Amino acid sequence: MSEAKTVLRLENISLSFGGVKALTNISFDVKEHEIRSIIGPNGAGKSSMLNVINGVYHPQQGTIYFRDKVRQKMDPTQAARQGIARTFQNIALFKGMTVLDNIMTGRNTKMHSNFLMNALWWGPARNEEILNRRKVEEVIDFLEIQHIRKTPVGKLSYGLQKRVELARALAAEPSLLLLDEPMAGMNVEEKQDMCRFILEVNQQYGVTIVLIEHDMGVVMDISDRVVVLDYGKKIGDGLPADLMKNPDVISAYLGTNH
Amino acid sequence: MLFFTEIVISGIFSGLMYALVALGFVLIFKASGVFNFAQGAMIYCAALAVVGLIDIGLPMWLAVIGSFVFMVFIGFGTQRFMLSKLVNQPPITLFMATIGLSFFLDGLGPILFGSDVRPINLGIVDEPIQSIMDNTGIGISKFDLTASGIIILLVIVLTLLFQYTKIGRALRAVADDHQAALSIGIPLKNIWTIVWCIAGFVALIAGLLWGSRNGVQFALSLTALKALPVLILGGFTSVPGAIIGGIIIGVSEKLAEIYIPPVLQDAFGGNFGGIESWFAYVFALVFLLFRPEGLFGEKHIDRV
Amino acid sequence: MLYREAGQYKVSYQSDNQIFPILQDRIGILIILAIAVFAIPMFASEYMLNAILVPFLIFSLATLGLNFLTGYAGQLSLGSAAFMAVGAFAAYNFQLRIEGIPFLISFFLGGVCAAMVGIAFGLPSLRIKGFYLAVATLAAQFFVLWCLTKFSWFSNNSASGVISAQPLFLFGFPINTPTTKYLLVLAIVVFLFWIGKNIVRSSTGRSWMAVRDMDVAAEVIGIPLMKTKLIAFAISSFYCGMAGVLYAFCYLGTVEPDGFSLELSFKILFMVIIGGVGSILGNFLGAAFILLLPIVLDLTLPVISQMLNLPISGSTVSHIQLMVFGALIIFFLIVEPHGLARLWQIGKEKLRLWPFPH
Amino acid sequence: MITDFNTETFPKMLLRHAETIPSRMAYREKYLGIWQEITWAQNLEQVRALSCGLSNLGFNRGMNLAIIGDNRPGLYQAMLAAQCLGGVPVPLYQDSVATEMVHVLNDAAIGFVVVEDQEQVDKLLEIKDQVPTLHTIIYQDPKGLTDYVESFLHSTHQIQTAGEVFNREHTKFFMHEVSKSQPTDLSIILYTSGTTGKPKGVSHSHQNFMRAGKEACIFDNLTYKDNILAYLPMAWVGDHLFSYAQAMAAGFTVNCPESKETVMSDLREIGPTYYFAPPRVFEGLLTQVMIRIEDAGFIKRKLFQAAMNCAKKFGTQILDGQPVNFLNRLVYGFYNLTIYGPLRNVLGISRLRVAYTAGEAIGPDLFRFYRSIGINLKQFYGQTETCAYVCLQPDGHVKYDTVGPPAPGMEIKLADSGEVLVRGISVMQGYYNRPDATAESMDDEGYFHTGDAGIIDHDGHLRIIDRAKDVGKMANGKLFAPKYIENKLKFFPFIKEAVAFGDQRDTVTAFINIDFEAIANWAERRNISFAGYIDLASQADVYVMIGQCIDQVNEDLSVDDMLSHAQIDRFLILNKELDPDDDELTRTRKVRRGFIAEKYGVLIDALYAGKDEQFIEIKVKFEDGRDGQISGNIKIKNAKIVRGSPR
Repeated sequence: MSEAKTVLRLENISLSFGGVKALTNISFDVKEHEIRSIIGPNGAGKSSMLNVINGVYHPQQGTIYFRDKVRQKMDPTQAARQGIARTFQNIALFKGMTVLDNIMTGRNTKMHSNFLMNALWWGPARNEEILNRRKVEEVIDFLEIQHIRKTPVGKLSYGLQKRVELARALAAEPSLLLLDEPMAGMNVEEKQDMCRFILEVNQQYGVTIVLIEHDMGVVMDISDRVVVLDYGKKIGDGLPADLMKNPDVISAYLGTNH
Repeated sequence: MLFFTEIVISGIFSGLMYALVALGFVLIFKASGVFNFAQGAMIYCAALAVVGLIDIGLPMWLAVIGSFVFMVFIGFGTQRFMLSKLVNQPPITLFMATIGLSFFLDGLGPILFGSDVRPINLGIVDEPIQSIMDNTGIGISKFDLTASGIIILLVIVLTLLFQYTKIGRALRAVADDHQAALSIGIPLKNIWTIVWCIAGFVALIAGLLWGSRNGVQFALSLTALKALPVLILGGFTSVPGAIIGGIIIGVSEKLAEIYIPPVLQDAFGGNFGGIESWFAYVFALVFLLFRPEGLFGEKHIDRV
Repeated sequence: MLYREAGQYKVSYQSDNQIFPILQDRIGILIILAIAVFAIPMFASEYMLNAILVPFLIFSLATLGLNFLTGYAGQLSLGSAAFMAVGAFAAYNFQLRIEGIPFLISFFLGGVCAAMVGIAFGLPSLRIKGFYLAVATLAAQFFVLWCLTKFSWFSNNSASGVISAQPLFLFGFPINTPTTKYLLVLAIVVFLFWIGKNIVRSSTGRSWMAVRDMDVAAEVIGIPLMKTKLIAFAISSFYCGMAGVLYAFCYLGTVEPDGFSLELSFKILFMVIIGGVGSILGNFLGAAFILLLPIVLDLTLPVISQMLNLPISGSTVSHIQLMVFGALIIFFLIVEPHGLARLWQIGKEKLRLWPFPH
Repeated sequence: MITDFNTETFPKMLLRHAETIPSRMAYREKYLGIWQEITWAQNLEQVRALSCGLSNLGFNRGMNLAIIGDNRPGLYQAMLAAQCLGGVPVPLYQDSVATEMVHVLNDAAIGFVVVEDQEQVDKLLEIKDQVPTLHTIIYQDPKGLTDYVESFLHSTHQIQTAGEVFNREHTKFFMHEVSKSQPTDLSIILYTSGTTGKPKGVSHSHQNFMRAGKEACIFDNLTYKDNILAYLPMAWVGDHLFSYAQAMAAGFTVNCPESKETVMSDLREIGPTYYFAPPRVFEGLLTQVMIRIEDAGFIKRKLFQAAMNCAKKFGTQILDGQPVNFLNRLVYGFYNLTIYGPLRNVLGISRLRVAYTAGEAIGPDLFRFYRSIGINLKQFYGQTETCAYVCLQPDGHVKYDTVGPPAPGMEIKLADSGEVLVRGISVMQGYYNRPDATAESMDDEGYFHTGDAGIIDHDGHLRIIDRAKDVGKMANGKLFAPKYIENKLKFFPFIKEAVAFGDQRDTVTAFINIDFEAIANWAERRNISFAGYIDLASQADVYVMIGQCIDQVNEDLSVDDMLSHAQIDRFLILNKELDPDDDELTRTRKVRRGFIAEKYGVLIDALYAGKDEQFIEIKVKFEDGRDGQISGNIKIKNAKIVRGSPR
């Protein structure tokens, strides 16, 4: 890990909504190819953290270095174009569309033909469509969801929807992947699959992953390093094994129902 | 200068009229989150009901009561047959439903009470008040003054109602958070029905005033749309906002009507009257670009 | 039951992406087109062509325009008629002021002008949503009409802005009979629907739907909201504009700004709702429904009133129309928010799975 | 015609197709959402590259090549490649667990293995040290394998690219190797799951399968225009005959589904013209149809029933070209338009010209159903040792209770014990490395002893009643054919498996396995509530209903003079599904009677001791491989014995 170079560095980030503090100067870094987990009780500011990273929220204080460049105020779209993809805590699929179309939207950053070409289904536009369809099909094959390809996402089970959301994120071929509780509300089998996929994404495609997850077992198994948040403050950071010993962490998190 | 003041004053008066309409929107939106496009149609219906009942020989006061009853019916009907079937639909759907409702009412009113244009006589003459005229030289119509008086009175009554009665508290609770309201056992449906009735009452007042000003006609239904820009300024949820927004719109509109056409005339020649038809909307539109949340509304962050 | 899909396998993404992937559908559409192109001109009466088919096609086009914006991109607009007006007047002026310009070009330019006005009024959509936006579009509705009425330049100084469309010649061949006009409209509408379908099945269309279904998520996966919405407004207004052009040149011949009233905008909105938001086919169904309903009422109401022997005046009939429209909208929003198109779709699914129910 | 096949081998067949029908499709595989096609010409190139690559790695004449995975063109090509080099492909069941593979791999002295994907690779790595000969693993799908470091792992892609280079350097090599192949060479070793003991390798020569394939194609005049869906285990003789031998013989297209979940929809997309499925598949399909129709509206249901009645009356006659009066033909035509046609279409079998079923006996009602809605469903008889090619039902002469007359090039006779003996083109060379076993099953006249007991009826059709060794004698010395009874039971949609006992006893008893799906549905419609399989299996109502089925069977038996004495006296319903993972069934779902008799001894004793309840504890293996236990009381009920008058 140590010699791997840093992809993302956050320095004393503070974020508040109309006076309510969500995050108080939090600093940590994410290294190339690692699985970096963020844990903490509900309302610890985990999701806000992700929202800061991909520019949905703009912290009042602190600086974000992405690939060694200080990141100015940016919106999610730019983040996406820089190779940051994510999934959401409560599924954010496009309910009105099929699985295939949902995943296709993930390719959007890769598609450049303008609407005029699209309108005439012109050579370049059509070829682009086909090219990206193929890419998407590879993702579908990778996540083993061929059988629901043309199903409207609304009709799918919760577990499958989560998987489709991951597919949509992967379709963008991200270099940094933010996963917000990808296994929440899944049964054992689904969790096993999801773990397998996350690990493969990380190992096969060398995607750096920032993971929020409640299932401590999973976190300890698959993550390289873990950040622990509590009430918007960082109370621990390090290797999973070490954190198990950290008293603050135990009291704040492991001690509680999890 | 004098001329200017007069315009401003008349602007304020007409603004208050808009505000009155806007009030109806606000009430319903606050309580049920429904953007009631049909408010204008309700005004039209209310006014029609009054004149219609007078036509069949009822005295004014009875006609008004009758009209109110009619509005209550509409309120119940809307709740029973429309809104209760559209719970948990996206607001835009409800909005479109109310457009449907406005068409329905625009049709229903005339069928029941006749469609030909008729005046309402409130017994207040529309002439300047001499005393003021003499002292300041500014003409202020008795009618306008009384009308505004009524409006302000209405606002005060409503405010008190909201503040100090059980229903009022319930209403505010609902406005803040539906789920919470439900959980503490406030029967949403009834609340909403009540609100619709109150809105109906406001519409009735508006109908009377507008009607006696320019006679009861379909145009009412459209003129009422002016309340929309007012709402955008004042925000959908604030009663004072409605008043102030109304006044702003009213005044600016009048001023525009007076001062812009000549300019255009010099530029292009021809007649450029009738600016009121759009000024309010464009004004609101431009305003939106700078303050989407309105004068008093607060910014909200959508969580992900 | 009519569908026989076994053995229709796809060996390429093209064939999987085509507009009508099912053979039987392709056949069906060809038959319909054949009827529209050959049978109708031969057998349809002048009234049929002038008063029903032409407006039907034109309104389908306008409805598609609004559907892009409301059904696909999720932005409600109450100003469709204004954009139609822009198209009509623009085309009129191009014909008027540019010597010997082919009318197809001025038609197209008319649409483009509408698109530009659309973009202008679409700008607020970047900051506001839902009925705020709806109100904003009212501004377009009123402002545009006012301009067209008051700036007499637009109507070539005619009283109250009335314009009468110039005669059309295609390669010197006059387009003045109902049949030729119908065929012209048909050609343009079919072409534009083909284009429209391509747009909604391409990345553009997917971005629209993404923004409609969940704009935050859309942004996060890299869909630029501003660009997407503005394109939606542009294309939507272009289609309304084109509809306006045809409305003026191939349907009424003489139009005035007030002809494109708020009423008309609502009519189109109703066509979208009843036809089916977010559907291509729905635009035809909606247009047909809203156009035929008044005719049906006009025919039936007097008969009914006779039977119940209570006399009803013409005005009452029109008022009853209003009520029926209103009631229908509410009915559809409650019972089938996706309109006639969804009903058709369900029926089709049943046919494909026959004899199984699902 | 037939004679010139003698010179044929599969590699030569490949060359011929690549030459005569180069642009026809050899394979079609649904991958990445569309059907990727491989023409015969391409097929030749790819196979050539593969075999060159293989020989590069040192695979050559006389070696065996193990093949493990779902039906994929690549794996079929691997078979061909091996044969082109004079090697012998050995397909294994892809769903068997690693330990089950050890024996086969060692028995066939496997050095090279071609597998589909990571799943199979992992299995092999797990057992590699138990298989000393194994030194090279070649995988098709690199997914998930990129960070595997083992030096003996190669991807098909690497091999083929290497092969192309090799081929460019040694242009003659491939053709030379192919020309060496002789019809008498071994072409394949198929391991029989075997109801008892370890699997035996059945080795066939090129001409065995080649001729069987050719004859079968001629028999149903199949041409290169036909299509088949390959979805059954490649290690199973049926698939090897249909999807390999026949496909090679006629040159028709083999279509490979996208994944296990999509087989049904892929079937529908392709709409094959030639189809094989074991009875249980047809059964499952029918059950589905009935369940789905249940949910249909009243009118549609009535229409459907009417259509089914009409089909029952005339469908089969019309199919067999027997005279049916015009009016009835008209009615049938109408239903064909409104019900049968759409139904066939929705099931994806509308383009079928011929469909076959075999393996275990198929229920007459089931069989009739498909034939009556216009599907030319037929039965054949055969086993691994005979390339699954012994008897075929000819068009127009289909009897429900027989498997038809001997197929072209085959002859059968019955031993005194009633065992069926087979001789002809498809009989195997012998069991691999097992001269003893071979000697046991082949006599010096060249007859293969099938181990099935059968009867040949007056127009020469063979009727199988049971496994010969299972045909026992009851205490009174009369014939006892358990399988025959079991099948009669299994013909009821509610009964999934059945095991009958009675050998050396004076009465017949039976274990019943309910069909959960069907009975659950039946229960719901009578709103009988139940907690799960075990609960449902013990429900009184279920017992009553199963009881009626059994009485029905006794009814049938009573009229059969050979078997009327062997009616079911008592029965019980097992509280657990018989399962291959618990060795109660073979991988092809044949009942392992002996094993079961042992495992459930207490129950059998209880049956004969006349108890009406018995407690039992059973070990089970759960899907995730863990062991567990099921225990509970099992009710025992009596059935009606019919003293019918034997005709």
